[in-house]
Amino acid sequence: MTRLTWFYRLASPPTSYATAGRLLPWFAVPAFLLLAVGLYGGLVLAPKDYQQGDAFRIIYVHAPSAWLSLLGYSVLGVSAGIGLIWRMKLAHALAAAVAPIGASFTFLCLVTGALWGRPMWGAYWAWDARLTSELILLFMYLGYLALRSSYDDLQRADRASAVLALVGLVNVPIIHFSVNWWNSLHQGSTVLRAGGPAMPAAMLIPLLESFAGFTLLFAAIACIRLQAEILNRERRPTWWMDSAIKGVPHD
Amino acid sequence: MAASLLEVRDLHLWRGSLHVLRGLSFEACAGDVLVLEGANGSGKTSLLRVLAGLLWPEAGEVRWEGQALDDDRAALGRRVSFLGHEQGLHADLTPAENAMFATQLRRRCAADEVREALAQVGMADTDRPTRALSAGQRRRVAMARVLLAKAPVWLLDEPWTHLDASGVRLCQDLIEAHAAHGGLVVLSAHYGVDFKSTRLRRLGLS
Amino acid sequence: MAASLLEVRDLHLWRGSLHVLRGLSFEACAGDVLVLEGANGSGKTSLLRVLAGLLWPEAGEVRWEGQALDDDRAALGRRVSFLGHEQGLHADLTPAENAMFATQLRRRCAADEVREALAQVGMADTDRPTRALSAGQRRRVAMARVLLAKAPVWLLDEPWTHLDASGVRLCQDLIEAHAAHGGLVVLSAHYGVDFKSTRLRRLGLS
Amino acid sequence: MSTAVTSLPAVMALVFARECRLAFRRWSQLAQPVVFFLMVTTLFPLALSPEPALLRSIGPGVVWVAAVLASLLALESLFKTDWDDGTLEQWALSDQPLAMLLLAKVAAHWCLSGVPLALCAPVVGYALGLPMSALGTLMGALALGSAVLSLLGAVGAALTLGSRRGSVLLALMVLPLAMPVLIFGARATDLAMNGDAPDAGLWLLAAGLIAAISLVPLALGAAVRVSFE
Amino acid sequence: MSTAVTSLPAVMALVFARECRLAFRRWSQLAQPVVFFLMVTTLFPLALSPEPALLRSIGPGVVWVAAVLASLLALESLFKTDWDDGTLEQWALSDQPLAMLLLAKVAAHWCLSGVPLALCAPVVGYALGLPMSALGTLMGALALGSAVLSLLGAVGAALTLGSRRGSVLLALMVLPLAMPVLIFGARATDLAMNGDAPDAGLWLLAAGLIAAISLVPLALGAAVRVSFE
Ligand code: HEM
Ligand SMILES: Nc1ncnc2c1ncn2[C@@H]1O[C@H](COP(=O)(O)OP(=O)(O)OP(=O)(O)O)[C@@H](O)[C@H]1O
Ligand SMILES: Nc1ncnc2c1ncn2[C@@H]1O[C@H](COP(=O)(O)OP(=O)(O)OP(=O)(O)O)[C@@H](O)[C@H]1O
Ligand SMILES: [Mg+2]
Ligand SMILES: [Mg+2]
Repeated sequence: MTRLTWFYRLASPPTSYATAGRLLPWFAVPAFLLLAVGLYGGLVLAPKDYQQGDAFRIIYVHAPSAWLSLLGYSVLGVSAGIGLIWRMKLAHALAAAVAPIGASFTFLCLVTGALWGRPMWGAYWAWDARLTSELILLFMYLGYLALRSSYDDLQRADRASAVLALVGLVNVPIIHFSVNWWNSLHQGSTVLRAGGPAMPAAMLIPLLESFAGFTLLFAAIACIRLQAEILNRERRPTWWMDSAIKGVPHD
Repeated sequence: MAASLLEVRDLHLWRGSLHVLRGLSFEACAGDVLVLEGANGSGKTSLLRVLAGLLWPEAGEVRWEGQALDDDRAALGRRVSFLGHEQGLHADLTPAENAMFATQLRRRCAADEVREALAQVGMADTDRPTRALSAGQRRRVAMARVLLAKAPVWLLDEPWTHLDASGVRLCQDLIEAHAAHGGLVVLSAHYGVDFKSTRLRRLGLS
Repeated sequence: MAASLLEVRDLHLWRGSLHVLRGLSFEACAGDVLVLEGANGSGKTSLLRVLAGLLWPEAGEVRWEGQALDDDRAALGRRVSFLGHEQGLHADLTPAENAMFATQLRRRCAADEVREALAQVGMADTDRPTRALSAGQRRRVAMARVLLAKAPVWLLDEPWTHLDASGVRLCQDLIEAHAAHGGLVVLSAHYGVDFKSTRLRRLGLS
Repeated sequence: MSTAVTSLPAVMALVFARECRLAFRRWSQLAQPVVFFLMVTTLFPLALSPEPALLRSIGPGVVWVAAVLASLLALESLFKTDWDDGTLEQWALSDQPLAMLLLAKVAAHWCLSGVPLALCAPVVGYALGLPMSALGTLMGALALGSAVLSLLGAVGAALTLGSRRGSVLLALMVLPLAMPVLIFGARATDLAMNGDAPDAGLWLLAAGLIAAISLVPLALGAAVRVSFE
Repeated sequence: MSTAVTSLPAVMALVFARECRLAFRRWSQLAQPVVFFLMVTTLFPLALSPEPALLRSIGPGVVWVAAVLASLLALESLFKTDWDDGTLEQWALSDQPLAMLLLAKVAAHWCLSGVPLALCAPVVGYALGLPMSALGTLMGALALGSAVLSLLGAVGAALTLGSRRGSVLLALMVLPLAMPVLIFGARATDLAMNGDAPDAGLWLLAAGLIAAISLVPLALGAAVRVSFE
């Protein structure tokens, strides 16, 4: 057990609260820079797509949010699992912090996709595989959030929703795979595919920048929400008053 | 005196934002009848549920025969018989069916034995479903379940709720006998714990 | 003495195939505290539910101020406040919300009044939902509900279940005071009915 | 001990407010019927095929079946908690007619599940490819239809409370009564989709609603009283 | 005080037998899912148009959606009574692993609701115009699929135990997880209907069942333990 002391120290509320605070600027500042550059490059500088015209520019929001919707659920599931198995409050706090962010990005992906679908396919919605699986992912987030909110007691909410998140985590790939088997008309992978990306650099580089930017933004929001969740869970919150005054946490 | 069967060290328990148990420590040996006393909301039920492994304390430890609670759940189950505020009886089953099932979860058991235990608590020949019993009759059946489990440790939360005077006396006798045979009884009660016994020990919660 | 407020004549009640009340007759006047006594399963709960109009007797009659039970249900509702084995509190509402709602079903009522009644039973500042209360705390809230109803008749089924000693005394005082103000209290209890009162009358069921 | 007795409408408003408070305590409960409805409609393209033409042709039916199921599922435990904890007993012992209190409870339930359902029906209808012109009718018909369904379903829920023999039989008798609602509703939507006037169906639904409001409370009150014994 | 401890299989058989006894005591609950299933499938021809060609083409999907919803409905109160009256607490305190006792309970539930559902599926399928050759596949796929659904749904039911519940919450949690079952099952039935080999879908369902049997009990046990706190 002694080898894990650093781990438990990190997991203690004062330390993790301070750590999240310290990490925040390291996420937030590059996030804004990358997003500024990436979105400018994508929305203004990049050339029009020869098929889709300006409509394609929505990809700079759409694709990163699709990625973050999945990343969010993975973080959610893994940290919920850690919290459940090792009875670690910090992990539960992280899961609780990440869930609404992931849900928002899922929603954003659906909205941008729908807006894109209108010019491309002539309808806001079609029952295509990836669309459907993204919609199901949103339902899974909503189920998780609804279960959390149906408990009064944070500790119980943590543990109950962690079970759901874990079951969900096992199911995400199965759902993805099954829905794909069912039907597909959505655009294939253009970035992550064998043989390298099929996209001119002027389009690709801003896309990569906005991927990185949105991911860092995700991390930055997660830090802020994590701090709030830690305070929420703390029964003796005197230490954070101290650290607010002295600027140093003590445990 | 034997080594302590149950050891509680510096137990801290929160329920929601309420710090209910604040550093509770005590021991109990085989043969003891430990009575938890305290006003409404002082944490008797909570403590019993911690001892039974149904609630997790935030800090401190509970050891049964030196073993921590989470080391071996099955051993805990073999050791403890629990009677909470709820009876643990299915409303659609008869007393005999209920008692039989609960007992068979733990050990083989013949119908005779069940009948005998039910007779002991005065519920011998009721073959209505439990929902058609009065409140006190249900409590009696639950007590029969505790008897039948033949566990060395009884955790009883206000065992005489709804019982009439003769029922209370009956339960007191059963508890006495269990302790005399080397069992440990931890119970909470607001009244009826003034019975003569050399084994009675009290633990005040506040 | 005033004319009898409650009159029961030759009441017969079966529950399932069990003949529980066999030709029961009694009267009670304003100012009485009528204690139903009897072993477990003797029919106390059943009788109280008959008086409240929740169970229908097979034969005999129950008259409140000379009116038969089924003549005017609304009048019965205005007259009677009932506390059964169940508390009648919604687990997701706070004590204040529960008490407020139950009272407003009967009469207009201010938040102050509710707060006062809750303080009287020692549950002043708990704003957790009822599910997060201890058993005795819930019973206290239920008692506050009875107080607030301001009905002339109280029907209380084992009112001190789960209550600690101070809670029992408190309830006894409330009952005394209610009777002294011209109310009628019919209650069942297995203990705690030895309090001094000139108004106490007992009715044995068997 | 005379006290100002509250009037029946005031008490019904009280019951209504209590239900809303219980629902609003958590936003999620409010959103749930809607999400559920969306989810059930998602089941269909997945189980059938995603072909737009096929989906459009079965669209009204799918929306209606999903709506019926959503109301039924939400109703199942309508009275259960209040019965278990003795609250319904208290209602029966208040000086207000039990039937009307129960009616208020059902009304709240409809506002909190039926109305959101009707409001989001156009979205679902759109996703299934119904033409814009039919969405208004769909919404209106669903609002009326879900009210009738809530009332009928409540009787079923009340009948199953005390687990009396035969309650299932009665519950099974309630369900067939839901069929006409479904038929009129789906037919009205279908007509609107093809550009015809859907009035007949809507009027029939409205008539059904009035009949249900006048008859159901009595049945509800009786069913709940039986469950106490 | 040494006593003969019963073995795990014996105890699971005991739990199974208890569930069956309870179910037969309340035949109402036994019949409910099947009746619901039959009703939902009748709703469709009513809500859509009864054209045989259309019905046949949507037949497999309809049967599957109805089956998914029927199992969900039946699961709502799977653990409720035993939780309320403290029985689950007693299970957790026996010396047998709680997860396995719960698994036995779910197995009994499947036998009492999933199997009857699968058994009456051919009738429903026939009524919807499915060819005889597809009915066997339909039945097999439904038997497998409803087992997976029971397991998934049980986790959901266990998770709502300690919370302010709503049946809709259960659906919200379980339906997304149920989608793969729906897809595989409906696809297998579809293939069989068109004379193709439905093996792939059936194998996938079987694989899903094995995975669920090995993973779900752990989740169930954890969920029930949380509810005690
Ligand atoms: C509501 C509608 C939509 C949803 C829910 C949706 C969902 C998704 C998801 C989940 C991804 C990530 C998938 C992956 O990486 O495997 C994605 C990526 C993408 N989507 Fe959509 N989409 C929608 C509409 C559209 C439309 C209309 C277009 C354009 C015709 C489009 C084009 C793309 C592109 C180009 C990518 C990036 C693919 C890659 O580089 O990997 N999407 N979308
Ligand atoms: N789920 C919960 N969430 C928050 N607080 C709770 C919860 N359950 C109980 N409490 C509170 O914890 C305290 C201890 O409760 P507990 O049930 O252990 O008391 P008790 O001693 O058994 O009381 P009683 O004599 O009334 O049964 C009480 O003040 C109660 O209000
Ligand atoms: N629904 C029912 N069907 C059949 N018999 C019943 C039913 N309910 C109660 N009984 C029986 O009726 C008798 C009276 O029950 P009742 O609940 O009135 O007793 P009680 O005096 O309140 O007992 P207690 O002190 O245990 O609360 C009991 O013998 C009981 O078994
Ligand atoms: Mg207690
Ligand atoms: Mg009684």
